[in-house]
Amino acid sequence: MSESTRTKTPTPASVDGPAGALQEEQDPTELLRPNSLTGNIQPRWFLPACAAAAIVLGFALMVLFADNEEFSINWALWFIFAAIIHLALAYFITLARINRRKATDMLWRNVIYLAFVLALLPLVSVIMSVAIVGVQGLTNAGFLTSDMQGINASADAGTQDGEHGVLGGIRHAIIGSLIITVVATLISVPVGLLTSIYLVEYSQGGPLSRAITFFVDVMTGIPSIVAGLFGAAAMTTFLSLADSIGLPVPGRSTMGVTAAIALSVLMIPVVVRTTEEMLRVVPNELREASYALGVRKWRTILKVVIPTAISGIAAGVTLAIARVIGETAPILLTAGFATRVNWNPFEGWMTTLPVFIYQQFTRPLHPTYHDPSFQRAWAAALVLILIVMALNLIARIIATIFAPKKTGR
Amino acid sequence: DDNGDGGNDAEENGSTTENGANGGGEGGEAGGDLAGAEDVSGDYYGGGASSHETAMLEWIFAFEEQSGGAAVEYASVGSGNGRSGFLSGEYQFAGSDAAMSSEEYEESTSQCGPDGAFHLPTYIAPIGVAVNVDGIDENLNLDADTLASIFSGEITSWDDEAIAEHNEGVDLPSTPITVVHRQDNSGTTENFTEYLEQASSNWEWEASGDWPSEITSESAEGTGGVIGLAADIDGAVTYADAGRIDDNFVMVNVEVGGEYTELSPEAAATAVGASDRVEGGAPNDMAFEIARDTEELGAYPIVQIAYTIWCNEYPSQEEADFAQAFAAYIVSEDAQNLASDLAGSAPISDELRDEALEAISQISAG
Amino acid sequence: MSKSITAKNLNVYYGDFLAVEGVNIEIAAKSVTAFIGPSGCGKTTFLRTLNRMHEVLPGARVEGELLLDDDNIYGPGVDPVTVRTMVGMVFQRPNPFPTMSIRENVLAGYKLNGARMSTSKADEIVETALRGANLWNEVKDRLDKPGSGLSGGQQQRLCIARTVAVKPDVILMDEPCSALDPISTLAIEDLISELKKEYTIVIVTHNMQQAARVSEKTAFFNIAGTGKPGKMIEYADTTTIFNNPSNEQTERYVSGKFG
Amino acid sequence: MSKSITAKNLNVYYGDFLAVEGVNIEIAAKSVTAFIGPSGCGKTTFLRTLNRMHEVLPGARVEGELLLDDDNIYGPGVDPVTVRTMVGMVFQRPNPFPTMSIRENVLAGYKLNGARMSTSKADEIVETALRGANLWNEVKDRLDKPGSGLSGGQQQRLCIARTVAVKPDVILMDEPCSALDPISTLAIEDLISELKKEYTIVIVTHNMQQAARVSEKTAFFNIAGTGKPGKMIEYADTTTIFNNPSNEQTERYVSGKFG
Amino acid sequence: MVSGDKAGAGLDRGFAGLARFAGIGILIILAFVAFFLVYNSWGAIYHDQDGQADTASFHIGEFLSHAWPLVIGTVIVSVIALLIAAPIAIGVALYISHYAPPRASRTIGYIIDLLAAIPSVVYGAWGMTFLAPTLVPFYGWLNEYLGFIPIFGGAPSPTGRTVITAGVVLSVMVLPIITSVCREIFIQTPKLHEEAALALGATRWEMIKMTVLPFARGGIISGIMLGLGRALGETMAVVLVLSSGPIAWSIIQSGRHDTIPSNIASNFPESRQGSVHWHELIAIGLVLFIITLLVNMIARWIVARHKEFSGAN
Ligand SMILES: Nc1ncnc2c1ncn2[C@@H]1O[C@H](COP(=O)(O)OP(=O)(O)OP(=O)(O)O)[C@@H](O)[C@H]1O
Ligand SMILES: Nc1ncnc2c1ncn2[C@@H]1O[C@H](COP(=O)(O)OP(=O)(O)OP(=O)(O)O)[C@@H](O)[C@H]1O
Ligand SMILES: [Mg+2]
Ligand SMILES: [Mg+2]
Ligand SMILES: O=P([O-])([O-])[O-]
Repeated sequence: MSESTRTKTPTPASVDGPAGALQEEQDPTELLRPNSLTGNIQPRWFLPACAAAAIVLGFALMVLFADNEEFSINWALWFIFAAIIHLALAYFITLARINRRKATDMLWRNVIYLAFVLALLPLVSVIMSVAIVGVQGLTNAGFLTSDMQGINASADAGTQDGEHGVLGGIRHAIIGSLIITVVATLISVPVGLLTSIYLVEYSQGGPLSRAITFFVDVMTGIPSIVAGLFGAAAMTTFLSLADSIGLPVPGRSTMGVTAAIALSVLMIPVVVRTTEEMLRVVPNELREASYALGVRKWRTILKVVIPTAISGIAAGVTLAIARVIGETAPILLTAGFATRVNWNPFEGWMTTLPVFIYQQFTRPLHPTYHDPSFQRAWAAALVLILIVMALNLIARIIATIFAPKKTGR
Repeated sequence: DDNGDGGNDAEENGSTTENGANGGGEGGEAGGDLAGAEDVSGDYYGGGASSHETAMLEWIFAFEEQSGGAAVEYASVGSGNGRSGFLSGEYQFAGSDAAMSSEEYEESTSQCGPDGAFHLPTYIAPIGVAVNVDGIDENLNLDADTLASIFSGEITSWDDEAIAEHNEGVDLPSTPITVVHRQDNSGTTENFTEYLEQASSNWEWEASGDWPSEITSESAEGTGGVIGLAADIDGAVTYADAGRIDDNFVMVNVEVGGEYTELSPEAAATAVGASDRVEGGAPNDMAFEIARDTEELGAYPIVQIAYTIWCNEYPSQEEADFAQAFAAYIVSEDAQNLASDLAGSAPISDELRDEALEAISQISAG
Repeated sequence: MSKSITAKNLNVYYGDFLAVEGVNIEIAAKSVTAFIGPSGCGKTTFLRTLNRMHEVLPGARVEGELLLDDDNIYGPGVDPVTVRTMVGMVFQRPNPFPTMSIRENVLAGYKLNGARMSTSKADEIVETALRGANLWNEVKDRLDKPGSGLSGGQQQRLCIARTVAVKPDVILMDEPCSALDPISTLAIEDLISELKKEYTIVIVTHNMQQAARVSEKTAFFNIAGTGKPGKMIEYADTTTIFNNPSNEQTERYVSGKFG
Repeated sequence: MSKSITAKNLNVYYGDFLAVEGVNIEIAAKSVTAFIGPSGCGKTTFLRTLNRMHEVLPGARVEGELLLDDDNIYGPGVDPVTVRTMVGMVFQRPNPFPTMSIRENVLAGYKLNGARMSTSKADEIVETALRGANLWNEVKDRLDKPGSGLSGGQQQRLCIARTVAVKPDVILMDEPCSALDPISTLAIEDLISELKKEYTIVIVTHNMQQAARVSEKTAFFNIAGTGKPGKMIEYADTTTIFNNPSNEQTERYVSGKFG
Repeated sequence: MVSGDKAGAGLDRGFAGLARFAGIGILIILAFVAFFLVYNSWGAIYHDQDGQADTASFHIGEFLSHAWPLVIGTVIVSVIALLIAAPIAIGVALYISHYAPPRASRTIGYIIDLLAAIPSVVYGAWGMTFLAPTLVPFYGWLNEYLGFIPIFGGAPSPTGRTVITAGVVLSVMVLPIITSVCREIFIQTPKLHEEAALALGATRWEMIKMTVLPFARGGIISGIMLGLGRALGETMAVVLVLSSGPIAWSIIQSGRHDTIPSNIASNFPESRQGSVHWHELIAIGLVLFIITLLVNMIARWIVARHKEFSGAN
C-alpha cells in the first residue's frame, strides 16, 4: 500500500463536501488509514506564516471597512478580522493539503491559542490602566509612609494652586489591610484546615461530610455585602451578650476583628476547598508508611500529611487571602473608615486599601478638583495588586522550600 | 500647610476670652458654660451622610489642631447607617441628610437621656441642576414644571418649546436630553424629588431617596459619579450638591415667585429662612420642613439641609465635653465659612447660630 | 496488513538521561516477539519508541532509525499520529474509556475521524473486533454498558479489541497480563496466538514462563545499575534464549539467579 | 526480639467481598516465609492483616484469630497502633517521607511519636539502623539530604532501616524488590538473610526465583477467578514447594504453566 | 502485652473530634448566617402599613414586585459573564494543561491567577473609565445590524454603562477562577486514558475530546459554578459600571437592569436599621443566598447524573 500513496492528488479521504457525501458507504477504514507516513503534518513555519498573513490581511480589511474620511487604527476590528482570517486560513489550507481530521485539530488548536490571547488582553489592559496613573501617585512623597490625617479639601486645593504636591498616604490603609487580613486568616485557616482534615482523613462519605461539602459550596456564594451585614450583626449581638454577663468588652462593635469575622465567612470555604484538594493528593503510601511505624493517626496527619501538602496548602491560603484582601463593602460596614493608623484590631476603626480606593474614587476629597484623589486611588490600587502579587510569590517560595523533594536521578 | 488659616482665625476670635479655641470662644458669648476644645482629648467617632464629608474633614482637622489631643473620625456610611450607628451607641454624633423619624426619636430617648437627641443644621447645601450641552454657555432659566418634565423624560430634546419659552433669545441646540441621576439611595435625590413633587404638578412620584424606577436614564454611584458621567455626555442634565459642580456645566436658574433665581448660598439661606420647623422632637431640636413651593423672591428652594445629630445627655463627661466643643465649633462662623469656601455650602445665619449654641449648651453628662 | 520492524542503533533519552542504548533488532512480520528483563532495564521505554508513544512523556527523545517495513518512522515530515494508526498499543493496566459504553470503546478509533457509517457496518466492526479479542460471547448482551464495569481481564481484552478494530499493522503490548488473574491471563495468551496470524506482535512481560509460552523470538534487556542505560543483551529464538543462551547475563536471568 | 505468628481460620473481607478465605498458618520466629501466587490472589491482603494495616482501607475487616506468640491481635481491647509497633512493614514502592532528611527518616518512628532523645542516642540509633539495612556506608556523608534523593534501591533500604530502627518483632515485606533494578534487588536479598537472624520476616513476591533464594518456607496462594476468594493452597518448606509440591495447582504455578 | 496505651488513643479521638467539630462549626456559622437573613427578612413581608402602627399585615406581593426585577437582572449579568468566561476559561485551561510548552505553563498559570487577585474596585474603575466607553461603538454596531433581536433593540447606550458591559467586566473577574479549577482537573486526566487515545492514532484535539473533556466534565461544571457564585455575589464592580434601572429586554441600553448585590450596596447606606426598606434589603440578600443554594444543588445533580460514565473510577 505504500507505493500507491506518494501521489499528491487528493484522495477521497481528504476531500470534504459533496464528493465526500457521495462516498458515505465506503469502507470506514479507508477514512481512517493514512496513505503514507509522510505528508500528514504541517511544517513548523506554517502557523507563524499563517498568523502573519492573517495580521496583514486583517489590517487591509480593517482599512477597507473603516471610515475613509479620517483614518485611525481600530484595534478591536483589526484583532477580530485577523483572528477570523487566521482560523479560516489554517483550517482550509490544512483541509486541502492533508485531511479533515488534521484540519479540525488545527482549528481547535488555534481556537485555544486565541482563547489564551483573549484572556491576556483584559489583564494587560487592567494592569496598564492601574500602572500608568498609579506609578505617578506612588512617587508622591510620603505616600507609603504617611496616613490621611488632616488631608482634606484644603490640602488638595493647595495642590491645585501648585503650593505642594499631592499630600497624604496609605500607611494606615496598608496596616489596616494587613491586620484585618491576618486576623481573618488566623480565624479561617485553622477552621478551614481542620474541616478539610475531617473531610479527607476522617469522614468516609457519610451524611455529615456530604452536608459540609455541600454547604461549603453554598458558602462560596454568600455575597460579600451579606457577609458584612452578618459580621456587624453578629458582633453587636455577641458584645451585648458578653456585656450582660459582665465580661469586659469593647464598647463599639465597629473594629478590625468584626471585619475579620465578616471576611472569614468569605474565606473559610475557599480554604476548605483548596486544602481539601491538597490533602487528597498526598499519597496514601506515606500515611501507610507512618501507620506501619506505629504512629497514631493524629500525629500522622500533623507530621506527615500536612508537611507533605504544606506547599499546596500555602498556595490555597494565599488564594483565599487574595480573594478577601480586595473586599470593600463588608469592611465599610464593620470596621468603619479611619484616616489614621490604628494598630489595635479590638478597638477603634480601621481602613483597608480597597475601602480607601473606593472612597477616594467615588468621593474625592475636593469637590471639583479630583486629580489628587484619583491619583491616590490608582496608586493604592497598584500597591494592593503588588501586595497580592508578593503574597503569591511568597506562597510559591514557601511551596518550593517545603515541597517534597523530587527523586533526583 | 494652608490649614494654618483656621488656627489663625481661632486665635483672633479667641483673643477675647481665655481659651484660644473657636468653639469655646463662641460658646463663651452665648452661655459661657460650654466646654472648650482644648479640654477635649481622646477618640471620638461620628458617621453618616456623605454630603458632610468635605466640610467634616475640614472641621475635624481644625478642631483637632485646637484640641488637647482629641482624635475624631467621621465615616461616610450614609445617613441611614449614620443614624442607626448613633442610636446604637457606635457614634457620638451622626450626620444625616434627613431628620430622624418619630420612632427614631423615641429610640433616642433611651440612648440620650429623657430629652433624646436633637438636630443641628450644620450644612446647608443648595442642589444645583447642572446642564452639559454643547452650544449652551449660559445659565438656563426653567420653572419647576419644565424641570419635572425634563427629569421625567417627557421632554427629550433641548430645543423643546417648553424650554425655549423660558429662554427667549437663546439659541437652543436640538441635542437629545440625557438625564443622569443618582444610582444609590441618597439625600440629594430625596431633596430634589421633594422639590419636584411639591413645586410642580407634573411630577407624579413621591419624594424618595431612590430615583423613581419607572424613569429610565443614565445613573452613577455618588455625587462624583453623576458629575463625572454627565460631564462626558453632550446633552446631559443632572442634579448635585452645588459645591461639587465644576465648570463643565451651566446651571439652571429656577423660577420662584415669577423671577428666575440664580443659585447662591444666600438664595439657599433665604429659602431656609422661609421654612418651618419640624414639631415633636426634643425641646432644643432644630429640624426643618423646607418650603419647596415658597414664592419668596430670591429664594432658591432646591436646597438640602444636612444635620448633625447630638445627644442631650451623654453617658460620660468626656463625651459631653467633646459634643459641646465640637458642635459649637462646627456652627461657628469660621467653620461655616470654611465649609462655604471649599464645599459651596450656605453658612447658617447668625440667628440660627445663636439658637444652635443655646441648644448645644443643653448637652449634659448623665 | 502486517509489517516488519527494524531498529538501527536506537538510543532513547529522557532529557539528558540515556535510558536505552544502541538497540539493533529486526522483527519479522506476523510473529510474536517478547521483551524480557529485570525492572527498569528499558523494556517499556524501547517498546514505546516503536510507535512514537514516548513523545508523550516530557523530554523523551530518540536517536537512530526505526523502520516500519522500509519507512523510517523518525524520518522528516513523518506525523506521529499516522505512525500510531499503524502501530497499535495495549497497556499494562487495562484502560477502556470510562465515559464510553463497550460498543463505543470498540468503535473509538472510528469515532475519531467522525466517519459516518451505517449501523450495520458499525455492528459488523464491533462484532468482528470483539470476536477477534475472544470477548464477544461474554459481552454481546451488554454492549451499551460502560466498559469500566467489566472485570480486569475482560477490560484488557476490550482494549485489545479496540486496538484490533482499526486494523493496525503492528500491535505492541506492555505487560498486558500483569494486573490480571490466572484465568484472564490464559485467555489473553490464547488470544495472542490467534492474533499473530494477522499482526506483528511485540510483547513485554516480566513473566518468563509467559514469554516462553507465547513468543517465537525473545529479546533480553538488562541494566548495569541504577542510572546506567539499559541495553539489549541478546535476541534470538525463544527456545534458544531459555535453553541455550549465548550470553552469561541471559543465562543467569532465565535460570532465576536474579531479577 | 522476635515472635511467631499463628493464623487460625482467618477470613478477610472488603465490605461484603470475601477476599481471602480460611487461612491457617504457623510462622516460626526468626524465619523467612515467602508468599507467592498469581496477581489478585490475596497475598497483600493477607499480609496486611498481620499487623492490622488492612484496617486503614475502608470496609476491610477480619474474622478469625491471629496470634502473635500467644496474644490474639484481634482480641478485645487490643490497640492496632501497638500491634504495628511490634509488626513493621515495608511496602512495594519505596516510600521515604519526602519532607524529611535521611536521618529524620530513620528516626521517623521515634520522632513522629513525639519521643525526645539526646543527639548521641539518636546518632546511635541512626547508625545501627542504617548499618542493619546495609546502607550506612552509602549515605553516612549525606544524612541531612532528603531521603527522596536516593536511588530506588537505596530508598527501599532506607525504608527497611526506618522499620528496623523501632525494633519490631516481625517485619512484613510486600514485593519489596518489584520496583528495583537487579543490583538493588540483590542488595535487599542479602539484607533479608542478615535480618532473619533477629527478626521474623514475611515476604510477598511475584518472583519465584526470589522466593526460592531467600525463604525457608513458602506459602502458595491462588484464586479460582475474579470475584472468588483467594485461598492458601499449600504451605511447606521452600524446597518442597518448588521441587515436590503436593498440590497440583502449586505444581502448575511453580513450573510456569500459568501466572 | 498488645493492649494499647489509653492516653494515646484518647488523643487520637480528641483530634478526630476537633476536626469534626470544625466541620460542624462551619455548618453552625452558615446556620447563623441563614438565621440572620431569615429573621431579618420577616419584616419585609410582614409589617405595618406606612407609618400606621398596629396594622401589621402581609406584603408578599409588594416584596416580590420589588425583588423579581433584581433577580432577573442578577441572572442576566451572571449568564452574560459565564457565556463569555466559560469557553475562554476552558480554552485557557486547555492551553495551560495540554498545549503550552511544559516549562512555560506554570508561569502562564501564575499570570492568569493574577487576574483573580485584582480587587473588584479596580475592575469597577477599569470597567467604568476604560471598558464602557470602548464598547460604545460596538453596541451601536450591534443595534444597527442585529437591532431586530429584542436584546439588541432600543437606543444603544451613549456611555456603555450597560448590563452587558457589567457582564463583560464580571467575565474577566470569573475567568481566572474557572480557569484554575479546570486546569487542575485537566492535568489530572489519567495518563492511561490519554495514552489510550493517542495510541489509537488520535490527534491532540481528538484525544482531548475523547478523554480530557469527559473526564473533566464534573470539574468544569463545578468550576463554572464557583465562577457563577462569584458573579452572582459581585458588588462593587457592578455598582461602578452599571447605570441601573428597571428591567428591560434590551441589554445594550443604559439605565436598565440592576443586580441584587449592587442594589443592596446602593441602598443600604441610606436605609435605617429596622425600617421596612432595611428588611427588604436583607430579604433580597436572602433571595440571592437561596439562588446560590439552588445553583449549587443543580450543579451537584448534573455531576451526579453522569456518575456511571464518569472518570471517577
Ligand atoms: N518518564 C520518564 N522520565 C524519566 N525517566 C524515566 C521515565 N520513564 C522511565 N524512566 C527511566 O527509564 C529507565 C527505563 O524504564 P522502563 O520503564 O522502560 O523500564 P522497564 O524495563 O519497563 O521496567 P518495568 O519492568 O518496571 O516496567 C528507568 O531507569 C526509569 O527510571
Ligand atoms: N482496598 C480494596 N478494596 C476492595 N477490594 C480490594 C482492595 N484491595 C484489594 N482488593 C481485592 O482483593 C483481592 C486480593 O487483592 P490483593 O491486592 O491482596 O492481591 P495480591 O495477591 O497482592 O495481588 P498482586 O500480586 O497484584 O499484588 C483482589 O480481588 C482485589 O481486587
Ligand atoms: Mg515497564
Ligand atoms: Mg499485592
Ligand atoms: O449626600 P448624599 O446622600 O446625596 O450622598
